[in-house]
Amino acid sequence: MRERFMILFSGFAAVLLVRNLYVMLVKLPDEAAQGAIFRIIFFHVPAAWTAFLGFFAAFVCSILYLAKRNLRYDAVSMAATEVGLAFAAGNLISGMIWGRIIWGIWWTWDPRLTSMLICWLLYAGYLMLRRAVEEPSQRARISAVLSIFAFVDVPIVFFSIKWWRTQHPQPVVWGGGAMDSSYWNMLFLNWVPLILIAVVLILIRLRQEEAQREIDAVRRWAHAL
Amino acid sequence: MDERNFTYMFYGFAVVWLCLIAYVVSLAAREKRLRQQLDGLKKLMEDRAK
Amino acid sequence: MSAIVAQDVSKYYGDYPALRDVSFTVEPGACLAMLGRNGAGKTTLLKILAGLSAPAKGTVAIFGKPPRDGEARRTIGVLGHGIAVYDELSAFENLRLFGELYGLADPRKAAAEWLERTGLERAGDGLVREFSRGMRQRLAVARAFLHSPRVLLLDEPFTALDDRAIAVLQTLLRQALADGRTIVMSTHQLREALELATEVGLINRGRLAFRGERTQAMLDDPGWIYRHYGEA
Amino acid sequence: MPGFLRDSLTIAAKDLRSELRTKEALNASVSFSLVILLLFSFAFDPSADQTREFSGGLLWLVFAFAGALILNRSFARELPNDCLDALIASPISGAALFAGKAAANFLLLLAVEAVSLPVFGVFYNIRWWDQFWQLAGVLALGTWAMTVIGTMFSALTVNLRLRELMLPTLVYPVMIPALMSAIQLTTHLVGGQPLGGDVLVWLRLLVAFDIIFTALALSLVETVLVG
Repeated sequence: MRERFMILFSGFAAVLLVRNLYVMLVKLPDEAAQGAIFRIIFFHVPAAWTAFLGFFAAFVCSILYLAKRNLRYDAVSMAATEVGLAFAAGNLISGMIWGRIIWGIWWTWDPRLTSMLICWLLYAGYLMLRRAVEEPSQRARISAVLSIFAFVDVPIVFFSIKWWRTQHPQPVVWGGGAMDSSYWNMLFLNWVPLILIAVVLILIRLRQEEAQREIDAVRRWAHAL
Repeated sequence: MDERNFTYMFYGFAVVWLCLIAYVVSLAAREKRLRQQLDGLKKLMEDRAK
Repeated sequence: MSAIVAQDVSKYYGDYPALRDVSFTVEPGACLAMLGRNGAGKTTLLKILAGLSAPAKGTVAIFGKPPRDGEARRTIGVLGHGIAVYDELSAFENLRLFGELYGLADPRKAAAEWLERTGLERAGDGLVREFSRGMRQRLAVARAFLHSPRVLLLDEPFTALDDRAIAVLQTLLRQALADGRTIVMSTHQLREALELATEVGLINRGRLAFRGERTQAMLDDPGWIYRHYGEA
Repeated sequence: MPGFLRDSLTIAAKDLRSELRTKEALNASVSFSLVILLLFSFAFDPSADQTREFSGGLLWLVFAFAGALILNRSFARELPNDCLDALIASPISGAALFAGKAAANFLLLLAVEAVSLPVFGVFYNIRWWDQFWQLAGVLALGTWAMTVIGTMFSALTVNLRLRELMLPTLVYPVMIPALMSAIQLTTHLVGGQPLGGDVLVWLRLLVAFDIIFTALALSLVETVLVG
C-alpha cells in the first residue's frame, strides 16, 4: 500500500518536473538583467520552502511525541529533519552559485542565505545530539525538546538577520519592483514535485527505521534465548 | 531564450539534485547495513537451530 | 487507604520492556522486599514509584496521589545508588538544604537532630568531601529520613554500606516499621532484606513473578524463592 | 507562587555556595575571558579608532565563550553522588529547579562580565561607562538570554557522555539572535549614545527572546528531567 503511494508520488513528481523544465526553459520570458542563471530561483526557493516544511513537520511531531510518547512520532520528526537538511543544503549551494554569477562572490551575507545557514547548523546539531544518545526513549524526549527550541528560534533568527543586514547596504536579487506573476506561478508549480519527493524520501527513511527496530527486537529475543 | 550563464544555471540545477542524491546514497548505505544486520541475525538463528 | 498502589505499570526503553504490567499494593506499615536479578527491572520500578521516571502505561498512587504530585513527593524518602549529598557542602548544610526543599518547618533543627541520630553530630561542620565512606553513607541515610517520610523507597540499601552504616540503617528501618511507615526496598542480598521484610515480591524480566507474605521457609533458605519463581 | 520563589532561591543559594567554595568554574571562566581579550589584541590593531565600532561584538564573544564554561557545569555538578535524582525526587517542581539554577548561573556570568569589562576598557583604551546604567541593563538582558539557553541545554545533555563536546555546537546557533541584539546595543552604548530611535528594535528583540525562551524552558524542563 505504502509502496504504491511512493511509486505514484515519484511518477507524478517526475512528470511534473519534465513539464516544468520545458516551460521554464522554453516558454517563460527571460529576466532582463541576469540571463539564464535567474532560472536557478525555480529550484533554489522551493527547496528552501520544502526544507522549512520538513522542519515544521518535525516541530509538530516533536510536540506530538511529548504528548503521546509514541516513538513513531519521533521517527517522523527525525526523518523530516534529515530530508529538510538535504533540501536546505541544496538551497544553500545553489544560492552560492547564483551569488557567484550575479555578485561575483561565493558567499554574501544575504539575510535569507545567512538565516538558512543558521537553520542548517541548528538542525545538524539535532542530528548530532541524536547520535550521542543510546537509549531510544531518552533520545526521543531530548531531541523533541531541541526540535521545538530550534523551530521557535527560526523566525527570530530570520527577522534579526534581516534587521542586521538592512543596516548595511545589500545587493538586491532582482532589479526592484514586483516579480512577474508567471515567475511566481512557476515557483509554486515547481514546489509541488519537490514536496512529493520529500514525502517519498521521508517514507523510505521511516521504513528503514521500522526495519531497524524490528531487527533490534529480534536480536534481543535471540539473545534472550 | 537568453543563453548568458546557461552553464551556471545548469550547475545550479544540478547541485540541488546532487544534494538529494547524496541523501539517497546515505539511505542506500543504511539499507545495506540493515541487510547485513538481517543476514547476521539469520545466521545466528540457524546456528541456534542446529 | 493503601500506601502504594501500582496498576498495570509498564515501562519501555525504546522497544525493550523494562517492566510489563506490574500491579501490586502495599498497605501502610508493611515492608516489601523486591527481589530480582540485576537488570530485572527493580531499579526502574523504584524510580517510577519515586516519581523520577514516568510509566509508559499504567498508574501509580502514593496514598492516593500520583508520584509527581508535590504532596506525594513530600511523603516519600528515597535512598538510591548514589549518596545524593554534595561533596563541597558540610554535612549540616546538606541536611538543611534538603530540609528546606522538603518544606520542613525548622530545617536547622531537623538537620541537627538527624546528625545526632546517625552519629555525625561532631562532624556536622565538616565538608562531606573529607568524610570517610561510612560517614558519607550514614549522612545519605540521614538525608533520606530527614523529613520523616511515610513511604521509604530504598534501592539496594545494604549493598555498598559498611557495618556501622548497616547497623544504623537497620535500627532506623525497624523503628520506621514500628511507627507504621511503609518501606519498599529492592535487593539481591537476601538475608538482611528478608529479616526486615514482611512481604516479598520477585521481579523476573520485568514481570512480577511472585508476590506474597514472607514465610519462615524463605528465611531458612533464601534461595528457595528464586528456585520456585526465578525462571519463568 | 511564593513556594516556587522560595524553592528557586534555595537551589540558587546552594549552587552559589558550592561554586564559591570550590571556585572551579568561576576561576576557569574569568581566566579564559582574560585570555580571549588578550588574543583578540593580536587579531587587529587594539589602539585603532575602529575598535569602538566592534567593541560590542568583541565583548559578547568573550562573554559567550567564557560563559559556556560556567553553563556547562550547571547540571553536570549534580552528577557526582547522583544528586540530581534527589533533587528531582524532592517536592520542588522542575521549573523551580531550573529557575534556581538559572539564577545562580546568571549571577556567576555577571561576575565574570564585571571583571572582563574593565579589563577590556583598559586593554583597548575605551571609555565604556558613559551610559553606565543602560549598559548594565543590556548586559543583564543579554546575559539572561545566554543563561536560559545555556541552562536548558545543560539539562538536556546532562546524561550524555559527549556533553562537553556537544554543548557549544548546540547552544551558540540558538543564541545568535540574542547575541546579535546584545552586540548592536552594546556597541551603540559603548559609543556613548543613549538608546533611542532605530536601535530600540534590538532592545525589543532581546526582551522578546528572553520572554519566549524563558517561558519555553520553564514549561519543558519537567519533561526533560523526568524520563
